[in-house]
Amino acid sequence: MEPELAVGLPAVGSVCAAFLRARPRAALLAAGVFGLLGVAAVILTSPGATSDQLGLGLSLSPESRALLIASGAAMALTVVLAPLAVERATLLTWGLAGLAGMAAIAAAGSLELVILVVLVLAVLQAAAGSSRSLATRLRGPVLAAALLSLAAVCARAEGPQYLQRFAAVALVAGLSAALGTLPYMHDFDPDERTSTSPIPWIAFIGPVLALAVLARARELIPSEGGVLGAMMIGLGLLNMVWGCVASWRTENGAAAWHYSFIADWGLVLCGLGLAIADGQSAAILLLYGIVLSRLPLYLWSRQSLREKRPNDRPINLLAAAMLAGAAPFAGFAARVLLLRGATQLYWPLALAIGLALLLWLPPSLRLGRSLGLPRGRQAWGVGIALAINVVIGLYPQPFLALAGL
Amino acid sequence: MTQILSALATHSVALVLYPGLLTIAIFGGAAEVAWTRVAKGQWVLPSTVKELRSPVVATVALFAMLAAVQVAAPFNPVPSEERNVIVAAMVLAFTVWVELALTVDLVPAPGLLLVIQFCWLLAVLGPAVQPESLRPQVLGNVLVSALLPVKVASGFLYLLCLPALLGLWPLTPPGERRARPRFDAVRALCWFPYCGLFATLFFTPSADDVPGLLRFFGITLAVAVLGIAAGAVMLRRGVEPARGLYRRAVAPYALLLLALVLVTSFLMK
Amino acid sequence: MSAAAAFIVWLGAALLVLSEGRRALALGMALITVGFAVLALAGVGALAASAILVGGGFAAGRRFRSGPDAWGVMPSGSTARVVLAAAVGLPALWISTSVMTGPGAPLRFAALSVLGLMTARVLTPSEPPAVLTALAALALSVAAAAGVAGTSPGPAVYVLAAIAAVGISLIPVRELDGA
Amino acid sequence: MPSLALLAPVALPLVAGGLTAALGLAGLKPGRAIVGAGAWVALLVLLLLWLPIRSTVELTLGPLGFGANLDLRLDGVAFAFGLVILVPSAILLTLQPRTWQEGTLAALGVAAAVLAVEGSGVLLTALAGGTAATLAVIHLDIEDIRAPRPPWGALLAAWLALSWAGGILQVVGGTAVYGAVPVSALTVPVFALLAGAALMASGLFPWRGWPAQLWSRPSLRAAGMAVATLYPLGFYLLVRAYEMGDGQYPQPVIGILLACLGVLVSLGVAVRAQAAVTRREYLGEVIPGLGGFALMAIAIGTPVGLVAGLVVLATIGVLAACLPLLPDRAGPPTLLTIAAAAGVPPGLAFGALVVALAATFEAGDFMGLIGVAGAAVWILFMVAAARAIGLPAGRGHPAIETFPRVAMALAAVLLIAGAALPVVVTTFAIPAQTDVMPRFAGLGGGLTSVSTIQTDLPALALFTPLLLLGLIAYGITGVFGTQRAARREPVAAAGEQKPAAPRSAPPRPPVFTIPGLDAPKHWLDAVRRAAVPEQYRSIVNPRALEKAAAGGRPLLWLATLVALAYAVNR
Repeated sequence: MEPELAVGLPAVGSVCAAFLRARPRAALLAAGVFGLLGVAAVILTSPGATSDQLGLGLSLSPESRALLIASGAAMALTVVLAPLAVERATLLTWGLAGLAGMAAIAAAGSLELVILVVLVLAVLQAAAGSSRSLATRLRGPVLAAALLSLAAVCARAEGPQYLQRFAAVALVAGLSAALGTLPYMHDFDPDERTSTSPIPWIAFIGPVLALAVLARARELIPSEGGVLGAMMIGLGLLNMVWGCVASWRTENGAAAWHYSFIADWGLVLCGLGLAIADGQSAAILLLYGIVLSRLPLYLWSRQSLREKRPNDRPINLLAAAMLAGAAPFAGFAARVLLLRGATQLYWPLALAIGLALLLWLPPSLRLGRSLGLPRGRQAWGVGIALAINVVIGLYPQPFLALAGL
Repeated sequence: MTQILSALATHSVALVLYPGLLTIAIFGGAAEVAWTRVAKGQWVLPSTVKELRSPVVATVALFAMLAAVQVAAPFNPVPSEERNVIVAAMVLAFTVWVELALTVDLVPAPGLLLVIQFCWLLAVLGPAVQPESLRPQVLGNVLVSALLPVKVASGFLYLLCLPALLGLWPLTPPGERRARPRFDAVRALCWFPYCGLFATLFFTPSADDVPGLLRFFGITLAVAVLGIAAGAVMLRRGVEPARGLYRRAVAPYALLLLALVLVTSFLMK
Repeated sequence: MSAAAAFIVWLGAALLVLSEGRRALALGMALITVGFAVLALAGVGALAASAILVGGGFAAGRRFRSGPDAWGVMPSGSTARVVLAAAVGLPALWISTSVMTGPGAPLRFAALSVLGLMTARVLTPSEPPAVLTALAALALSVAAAAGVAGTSPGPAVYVLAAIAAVGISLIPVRELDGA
Repeated sequence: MPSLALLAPVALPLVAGGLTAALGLAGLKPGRAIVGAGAWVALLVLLLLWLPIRSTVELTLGPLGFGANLDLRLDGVAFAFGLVILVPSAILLTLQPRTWQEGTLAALGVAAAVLAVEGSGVLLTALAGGTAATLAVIHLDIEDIRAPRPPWGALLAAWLALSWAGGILQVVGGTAVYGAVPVSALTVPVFALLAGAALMASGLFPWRGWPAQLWSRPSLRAAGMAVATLYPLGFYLLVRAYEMGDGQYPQPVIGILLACLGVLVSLGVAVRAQAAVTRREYLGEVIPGLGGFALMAIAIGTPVGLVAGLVVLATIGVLAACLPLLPDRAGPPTLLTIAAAAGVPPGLAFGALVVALAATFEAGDFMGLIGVAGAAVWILFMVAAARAIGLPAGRGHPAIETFPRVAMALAAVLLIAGAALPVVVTTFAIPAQTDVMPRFAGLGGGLTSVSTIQTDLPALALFTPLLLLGLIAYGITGVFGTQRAARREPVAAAGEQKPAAPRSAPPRPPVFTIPGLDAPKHWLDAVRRAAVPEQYRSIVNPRALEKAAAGGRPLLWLATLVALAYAVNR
């Protein structure tokens, strides 16, 4: 199957849902059908096969395909088990738009296509309206687009070697700006709706975007892999420490979740920066964790955060363990791989990462409590998210194989 | 099976008769009577059987039996390779504290007693560090000149600690309110193990014959007499000199011994 | 010809940075569109140039029809923006001509100028019409930047950039700004 | 039995936990029967797997995906530690009442702990051990979130450190499978990491670690399970390290250091125990104290030491079941338990500790001095035990979770088992020792005595008559009858002239106090109280820092971009 369908079907689903806003059931049905077809198209797409029907050379890498499937699953999980108060059709509209964008990013044959999709997604999200000003909402993605474009220019232009290094800097900075990690954190309003907040960038679109950008980076600046990796590791460590400490100490619960995503991205950046198989595998596992568990948990914690009713039930503690990357959750396996990868590269790095890993626990306990007492669908959702995470943690092999690792 | 039964019988005999309970009772009874004569100026014997029928006495008797069979007494039915100085040392250490289980008031100056016991333990086990053996008769047999200083110093420390461990010093428990001198059955049970262990560790083993038997018991008796004499001197000089002796002399001396053990081990390595 | 086109692009970008009114914004967008179309015609071909013209033209037209009816060029307190326009233009010129070597310096200058100036426009506090116009221009510059490579990127990127520019300019500017 | 049966000791508690959870979710009350049965059957399977053949059984199930294979191995070490984990777990799960959530978590914890010892490589052990730790912490928090529990961070750090050690072994030696790690791969730094993980996992520190703190909880259901499943795992790593090092640690000095640490752990315990205010406080120190001795014995590096250490661990295993079942009131169960734990002859602990101390002397190279220190600490430990008998009971835990007769029976077993020390050594410890120290000859002595290099401990021949004599002696003194009548400490009630300790005994002073012992606590408090002086708060303002980082200010972004560009072109 061609990647165009993987882009087109969710996009059509999203448009249908938007047009049928007045009839939520019909919207839900139409969007659901198209969404499922879209995910099926992703699943049936042969990874690595290039489609040139539109003259764009679209192709899905195995990693991107795996994360697209995970994102689809996460969306299905959050939509099906969304708290009743949330309008599922709206969630599906935005989710499918995001999924279409992600599929486009994943399939894009050039960095320019990725940048254009990012711009469009940013504008679409900004168009939804929010308490933040338009310029503020667009800052991060626009900077990302500009930096990635600059990177492309620097990488392609003839000139001294340091241009390539500048390209590497721009790529890493652009990626960071798109994700909203340090030092390019997006402005976060705790009271804002999730769909219009920076969360979709860091938790939903980000994983596929990062893989796509790095895949393009390997083609653009093959000689500067070391510089690229070093910067990513450096930023990764910075994000780990800052994300954990801020998530622990910040006053607002929703902001704590935002910082926790940043901390997880620190690990991912380290893994991707290692540029060896273990690092990649660790990053993929962590991205699975972000998409399939941390994001749904965040969504389900919103109500409890608003009502300010933290809880210490078993499920909260299990969620805390999952968020902290304790065994047997996926985070632990990822950490094992990360430590091993860092050891292969430079053992003091593994020591630094190992020490930073200990920072996860206090914020995770806080976040676990912030889930409140999930009931009904929400409780099932939390349970399923935890179960998925345990399965990935105990037996990551098939999930890594799906990503071609 | 026969071997097991035979071993059980042999060890039972050792525990109950020789050098176990019976020997302990005879030797200890005599020593205790002699001590009360010296210390209190009168002959004191157990007045009632009830005095002896105490769980503390029973426990100490069990421990004393176990310690006694570890000594290198001639004709000891327990084979030489089955004796262990750690068993003797630890079991004897237990005897001191059985009364603490009853009430702390019955143990005089427990902190100081503990320090003394540590010193005594060093005297018992220190000489075993370099020979790397725990068989009592092997330790007694050590005559290597390089190890002799440790052995002699340890023996001296053992003797210094003995009066305190046997309760021959003038320190009395805070809860002690008896005016009438009594026969201390617990102490009586400890005389032979302590004195016999000294004879085992610091003298060459006696042969399994009558002269050997006489030699062993002669040394053991001499140690008991020495202990009684030392206790008597302490009693005459009072509580504070005794306390001072152990605090200011014995403990630092034990530290010196420890250093000596270290240096000796290092030199002989 | 290319150099003039590049200069026109920079001029358009500078006008976008310096203006608040719809007329000036539309003119800036139009200048950028024309400049990039000329450069695309030289580098990639007519299809790419047409796509740029259509996309950019649509964006300029939309901007001309919505927003405050004024030029609003260099309102009070624009000194910093003037400095910015020059500060981005001069390094872009230096980099594209001196640091980077090989043919296509005008295209590099144009792309770098628009990237820098439009990003600055979005990052500094701005009204939604200006932001959306800057984004449309940015989309075009992203496609134009693809032409920096020695090999032609093909017209598809330009078509997509044009679609993006059209899509961005279709967003209604009302209700966009937050509370 | 097919090798697939190796899964059973892990799978059975897992299934039991799952079943309990399912019934609980369905609104039924599954009770303690299912999880108890799961643990007992797992224990039975373990025995059936090992005892008939007494040789290693392996099961290979392929890679898991993070460098570890799901390969199980039941050898002497796995059997020994499996018993140490499963016996107390089965007893506690069967007897103590639990909610279905607690039962589920406890059963899953048992499964994880057994998997940790059955795993054939470091990484699988790390995953399973980490899981057991996570479950134990959650179990403890569910029971009582305000009560003391192991610091989660320390446990996480321990298992992460082990994972890292496994990773290094794979990178350096190509494998982290215990039996296949090249000796050269187990370098001093790797071993240090592994040992650090072991010490943290079992809380083996001279200060008051989590195994002691757990006993001050109002309820001892989760505490017992946590100690039963987590505490042996650290020792397991230290034992397996011998296998990786071909029977020895990378450097002899490491063994010496660890042995010294073991003595220090016990010393710390003994010092605290002799100053305990309540009996509960003392009982909390029992397992850590024996743990210190076990560490000392295992670290000596000789077969005798290892065997002794394993037997001490077996004692710990039984005590882990005994202590939570013990009522707080004084009485024969308490007395017997304290006696068994303090190493009173002819108990199992006594025999094991004698062998352990003998091992230090026979190891040579100044190790005898460690033995002297160990003996001194044992005396102190015993003084504390004697004192503890007369202490006030302390905070009581619910009577419904206590089983005095079972506790007394377990303590009696420990006291009687001294005579069976050779049997324990032969069936339980020597197979483990020969697995990890194949180059060394096993201990002799058969089923009647324990032979070390220089001496024989005729446990059967010596301790059996002693036991009989003890029974006769206590029978004559009337201890048994008086105890039944008075329900208080036998020594206090048996006709001594001194008045017996009253039911709520008055506080006893510590045997000694060490000045400056509270200093670290004060320092920690001072550090906790430390705050930035008012006049400097504007400089160090975390909130402002957060605002600056999260504010999305373009100038800051530009500055970081320039900094990055400068950094890579420096």
